[in-house]
Amino acid sequence: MGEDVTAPAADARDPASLLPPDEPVRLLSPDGTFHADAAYPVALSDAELVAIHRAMVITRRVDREAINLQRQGQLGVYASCLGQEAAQVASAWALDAQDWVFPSYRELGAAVVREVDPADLLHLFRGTWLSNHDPYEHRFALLSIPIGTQALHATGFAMGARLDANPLVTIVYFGDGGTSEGDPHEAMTFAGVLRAPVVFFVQNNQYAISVPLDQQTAAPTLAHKAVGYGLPGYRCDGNDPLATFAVTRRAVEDARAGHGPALIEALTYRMEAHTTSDDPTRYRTQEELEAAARTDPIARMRNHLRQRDLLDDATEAGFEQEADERARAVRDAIYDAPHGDPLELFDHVTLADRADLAAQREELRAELAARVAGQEGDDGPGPAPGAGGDA
Amino acid sequence: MGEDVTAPAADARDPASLLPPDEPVRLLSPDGTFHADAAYPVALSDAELVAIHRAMVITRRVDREAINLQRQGQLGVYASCLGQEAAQVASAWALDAQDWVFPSYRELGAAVVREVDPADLLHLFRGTWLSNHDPYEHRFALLSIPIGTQALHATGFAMGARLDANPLVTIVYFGDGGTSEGDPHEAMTFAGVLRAPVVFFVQNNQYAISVPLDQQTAAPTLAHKAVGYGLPGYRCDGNDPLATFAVTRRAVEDARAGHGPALIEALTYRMEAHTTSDDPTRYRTQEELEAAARTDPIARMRNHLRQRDLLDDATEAGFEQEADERARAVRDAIYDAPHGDPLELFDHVTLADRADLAAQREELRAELAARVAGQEGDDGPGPAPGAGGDA
Amino acid sequence: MTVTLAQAINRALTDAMADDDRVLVFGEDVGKLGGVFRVTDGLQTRFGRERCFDTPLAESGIIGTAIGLAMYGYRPVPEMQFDGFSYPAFEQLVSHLAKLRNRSRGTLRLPVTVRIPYGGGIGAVEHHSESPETYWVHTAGLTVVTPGTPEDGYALTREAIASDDPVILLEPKRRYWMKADIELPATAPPHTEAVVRRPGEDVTIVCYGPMVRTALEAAEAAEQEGWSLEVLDLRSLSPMDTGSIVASVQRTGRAVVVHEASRTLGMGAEVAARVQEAAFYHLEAPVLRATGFDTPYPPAKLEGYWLPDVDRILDLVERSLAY
Amino acid sequence: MTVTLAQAINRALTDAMADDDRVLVFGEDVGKLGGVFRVTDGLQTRFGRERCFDTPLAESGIIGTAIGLAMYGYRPVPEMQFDGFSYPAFEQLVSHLAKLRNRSRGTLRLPVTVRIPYGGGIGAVEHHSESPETYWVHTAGLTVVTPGTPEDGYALTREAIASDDPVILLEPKRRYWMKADIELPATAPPHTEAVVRRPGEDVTIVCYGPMVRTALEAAEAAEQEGWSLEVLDLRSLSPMDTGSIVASVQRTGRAVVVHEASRTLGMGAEVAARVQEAAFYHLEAPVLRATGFDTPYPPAKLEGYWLPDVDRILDLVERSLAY
Ligand SMILES: Cc1ncc(C[n+]2csc(CCOP(=O)(O)OP(=O)(O)O)c2C)c(N)n1
Ligand SMILES: Cc1ncc(C[n+]2csc(CCOP(=O)(O)OP(=O)(O)O)c2C)c(N)n1
Ligand SMILES: [Mg+2]
Ligand SMILES: [Mg+2]
Repeated sequence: MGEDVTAPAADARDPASLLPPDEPVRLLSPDGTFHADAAYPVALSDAELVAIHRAMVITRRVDREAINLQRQGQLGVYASCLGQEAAQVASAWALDAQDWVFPSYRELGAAVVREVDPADLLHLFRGTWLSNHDPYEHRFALLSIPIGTQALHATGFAMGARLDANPLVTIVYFGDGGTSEGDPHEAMTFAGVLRAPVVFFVQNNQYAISVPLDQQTAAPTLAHKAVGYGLPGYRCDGNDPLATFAVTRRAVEDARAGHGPALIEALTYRMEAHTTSDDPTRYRTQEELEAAARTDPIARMRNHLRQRDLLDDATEAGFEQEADERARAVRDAIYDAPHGDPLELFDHVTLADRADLAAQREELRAELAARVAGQEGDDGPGPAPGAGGDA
Repeated sequence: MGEDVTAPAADARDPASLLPPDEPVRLLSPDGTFHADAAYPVALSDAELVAIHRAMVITRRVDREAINLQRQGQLGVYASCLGQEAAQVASAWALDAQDWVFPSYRELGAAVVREVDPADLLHLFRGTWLSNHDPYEHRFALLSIPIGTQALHATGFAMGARLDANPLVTIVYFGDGGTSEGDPHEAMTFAGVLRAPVVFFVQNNQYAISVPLDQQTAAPTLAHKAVGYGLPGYRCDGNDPLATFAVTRRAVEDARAGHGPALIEALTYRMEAHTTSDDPTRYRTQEELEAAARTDPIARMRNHLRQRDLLDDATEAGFEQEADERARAVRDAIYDAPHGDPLELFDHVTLADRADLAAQREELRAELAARVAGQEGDDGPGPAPGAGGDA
Repeated sequence: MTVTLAQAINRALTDAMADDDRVLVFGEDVGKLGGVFRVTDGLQTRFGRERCFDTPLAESGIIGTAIGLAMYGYRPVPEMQFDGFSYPAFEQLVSHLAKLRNRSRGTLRLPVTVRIPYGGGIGAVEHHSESPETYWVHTAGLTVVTPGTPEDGYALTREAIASDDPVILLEPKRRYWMKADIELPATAPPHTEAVVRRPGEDVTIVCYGPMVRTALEAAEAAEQEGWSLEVLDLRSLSPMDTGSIVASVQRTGRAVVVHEASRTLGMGAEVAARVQEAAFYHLEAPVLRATGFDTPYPPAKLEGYWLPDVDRILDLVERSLAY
Repeated sequence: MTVTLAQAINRALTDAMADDDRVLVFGEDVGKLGGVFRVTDGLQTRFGRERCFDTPLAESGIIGTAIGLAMYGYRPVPEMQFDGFSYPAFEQLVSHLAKLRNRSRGTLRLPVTVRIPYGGGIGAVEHHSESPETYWVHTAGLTVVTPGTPEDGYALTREAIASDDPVILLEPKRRYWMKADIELPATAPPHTEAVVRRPGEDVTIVCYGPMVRTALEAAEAAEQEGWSLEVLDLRSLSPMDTGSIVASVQRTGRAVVVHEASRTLGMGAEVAARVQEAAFYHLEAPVLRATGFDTPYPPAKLEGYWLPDVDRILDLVERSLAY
């Protein structure tokens, strides 16, 4: 406390350094031409550039497969990342192996980078189980559906790493809509004060379901929110993989070096419906969609690699083929995948055995036994009874 | 939506205009000398200046009386506003009669301006009833204990006024600690988008109970949070009644004119314990307290009025006497004030009569009757049985 | 005419807005999109963006501003997009919406109708199939109603909006497409009265919301076993029409309560507690509970094993009759 | 030695932190101030600001970061300063803390102990006297315990922190200054076992937390009326030791449940439902409930009329015996 607490005191932190630049960082123009920016070096080898492209191609193909699977009744619902491949793949690429990703429900691209089997994620959308991958194996937390809540988990995890003097960084993904919820606000407050090494990565895809950005916030940009927490706010063209990588890398390295958390707003566009249940024709126009399509991140990266002679027809064909194979593997894993043992519902509620749950498990076991008895001659577990909108 | 949504587009709102000035607005130096600022005119007559002083003197006296009453066991607890009189009185003075105040639990000064009987507020702290004034009569909402929650009520109320084309403004008071909660964040988000005529008035009294500001946020200043909602952020010396008035008046008039909400950070200092239950010696030093005392708002205003010959000894003595009388009236209203009819507990739960509550009311009536029968000879309702930390 | 539950609620909102221009509908995606279930379809077109509007994505913000709007004099009808997304608004619902009338000694009236699509059975992902009624019913100051038929969808919605008390309107989302041949505007008894949907002699089935239809199916199936079930639709969970439950049980001597919510401290617990208090000597068997289990809501492919269905109800009826 | 409940919990926290440096204590004012009830007094001095720290004022933030810290490998012991201020954290508690283990098929362990001072009787202002146990007990995945004695204050706190499951530790704040002559570290049966605090023949009094002492006083007073009450302290509300309750009621034939929380869907409802299910033929009277009313918590001067006390318990004992 100073001598005169209400006096015009010199501020400890310089707010100017926290504000985002007037223009989002963009290193690749839509035709793929590279414009260097000394503040945002792109520390990527040629091989890595190509590998980022490959991951984006795979992401898009698997994403399309998921939509197909949903249309065929194999998934209950699916949230596509079409158009957001650069924002996700290039940001996740900026992490080191020990770093952790805290996704929302739309981060297929980040999952591909972390080598999480997409089929495991799709089990959630199919409803086979609530999740199906080991977060510790891939340092990729469970998909999080309640908007913005995972920002606090990423912050707590980063607080733990800092306490433990473990040089790991967490990145948390949420959307433009998510910035309105209380949890990301509290997360950035905690992270700022406790200097947790966490990067808040907002994919501003212009919509929260049907609600466009200008009905979500009156802020000049989402990155301007950072100053309110003492965080640097970055803004990048999220359909530019190089800009996204460079900006994220800078934030990740700063966090790892102990300089604290950061907020990144990546400008992108959700090309698909919010989820397969959504009807976007109710709230956006064909023209808008066509305009957005011209900013496509994969075309841009392809142009760039072609300009630099890093991508030839054979490699491209190879990626397409690999993507098809990955899609097929996902399809094989998901298609008609049977549900598991209903009795497992009682196995993970708590670690401790509970007599009350054991008794209820026994009730269900008896119901199942009665059912089997009633269905003699049937083979295999039938469809779950009573499910579906049976009205 | 623009043609190229991820392109470096010109921002609609100029963030520079939203950021607080480097130094808080201060018009009176601690010795009372006035320094004009063209951006913040002080539209107050001499009589009003004196009246503001009077309200501050009354506030301080009644505040001390409340502390005394608590010490004498007449109140369960009390949250003093000592040192914050200018922040509260001068900001409330900037409102018009039709405007609404949404207080936290510490706004005695604002209540005095709105002519709410302080004794009515103290009934809450005594525990006679949960509130005891009519918010519509004084346009002063109920005291709000859950931190920051009232920011949403003020915002919704202002949304209503705007919908109704009613030129009223709401002001909501919360503390530095309150800025960390989700609700004020959501309130500023809503207010920004819906252009609700609400002024968010943060009394930064440096502490949230024992937690100092630098453990509450890493923001350069609390006023910097405004830009994240597209609101102008103001900062003033909250112990300077003229600066506080001028800044608040500007925000209130802008809101009334349809220019939208604003956030004001008033720098002040909580001279007393957090509440009478608190022991501040555990977390702050005598030196700090003494330094803060030198910024006292009432001394400053007195010096100013004396310099301008607006306050003579007789007027001052008159204010002291009036303040004593007000304090005595509060004491008379509170001291040994009996609790009301316990059966009233069932009267306001819902407007509709409910059979279940009627039955429970009857249970309590029977209990009370049995008690009276058991206490024959006693006169009047005895102390509530079973209350108190009876361990 | 043939009306679905969703259409009936939509019509009730439309009529309420037409009758009283203080009625406002808002929430996430309720405006231009017409709600993710289209329950608010057409309201923005008809009544304008001032009276039916999309909010930022923040549930505490939605309920908190609804309270402020109500204090101003409006009659807000905010929506929580799904049951599981009412939880961020918990503090505003429980500490303010439920209590402000009492806190102000009756001065503040909060005619707020909180619409919450709830319950399972639609094959949804997690957090979209919750049955949160216990949280609201245990909270003093809230009125909690849930329609089990399209008529009630209309009538309870109108009644809730007309009420000067805050009402939680739980809409059984898996029944949105349930049809009835009715005329709108529909009338119905006040929410305070439970309704016998099917009279019977042997066992009283106490149910509400999505389980009304399931209970009726069970009653149908029971007939083949020679059991006569009385199906009582509570309609209002708070207040609960204890009198009607007790009257029925006094005749049948037996009761099975059916709900999707987890068993422990689900509505079945309260029904059982009240029935044994009020009809102790009439009971020929304990009040039994056909409910969801005390586990988190399961993944979609397993929800059919978790949710109470005709078989589970009949099992418990049989157990009850065996006493 | 003479130990208060607050001291016993403080000692348990101290010992747990000394034994395992992954145990972290944090919340509002728990550090330098030592907590508004001084339950965390001395922890920051002894273990440093890294292991016992003050957070910004945001309860969802406290629980949400506790979850992240637990995923990392710590054993967080976050505090909610008062019962009524756990509500802003509701979503993190219910949608994540309670469910993440299940959601991850057992991969994620969340050894988080959420300390919540709860209940009334201390003459506090609104929101500081809530009994929120129903909200947590109805939520699958949470373990909910509450000590009624200083021994249990120590033992249940240690057990909660040692558990790899999330535990809600409800601390009956009006009993913080209750004394016992015990040695620390104290031992006690595991939380899964209810404990008979006083054996009796005529009526079983089921109680927990702040009401254990009140129930014992009632049993004392009942003796003068010639009634022998058995006082059963549940200790854990989820899971609940139904077996011990049923065993006692099978002997006495009668039960009265006592809690501060509002009656409707309070713990008494679940106890009643289970007892009549499991001991139907043993019951000689309905299970009765001595509870707070279904109104918001009253102002301090009226709380004595609202809270269950010896008289209310004895009234219900008398009613029970009259069957
Ligand atoms: C707490 C909460 N409220 C509401 C929802 C329903 N919901 C799912 S996605 C969504 C919009 C999210 O928008 P945004 O944050 O921009 O992310 P995007 O879907 O665009 O990736 C909403 C409202 C939810 N999942 N969680
Ligand atoms: C939601 C909530 N959490 C915690 C509390 C307990 N509490 C009461 S006042 C306070 C500190 C508030 O600090 P600040 O916002 O700076 O306001 P001040 O008391 O300094 O005026 C706390 C933590 C509360 N009342 N509400
Ligand atoms: Mg979005
Ligand atoms: Mg403060």
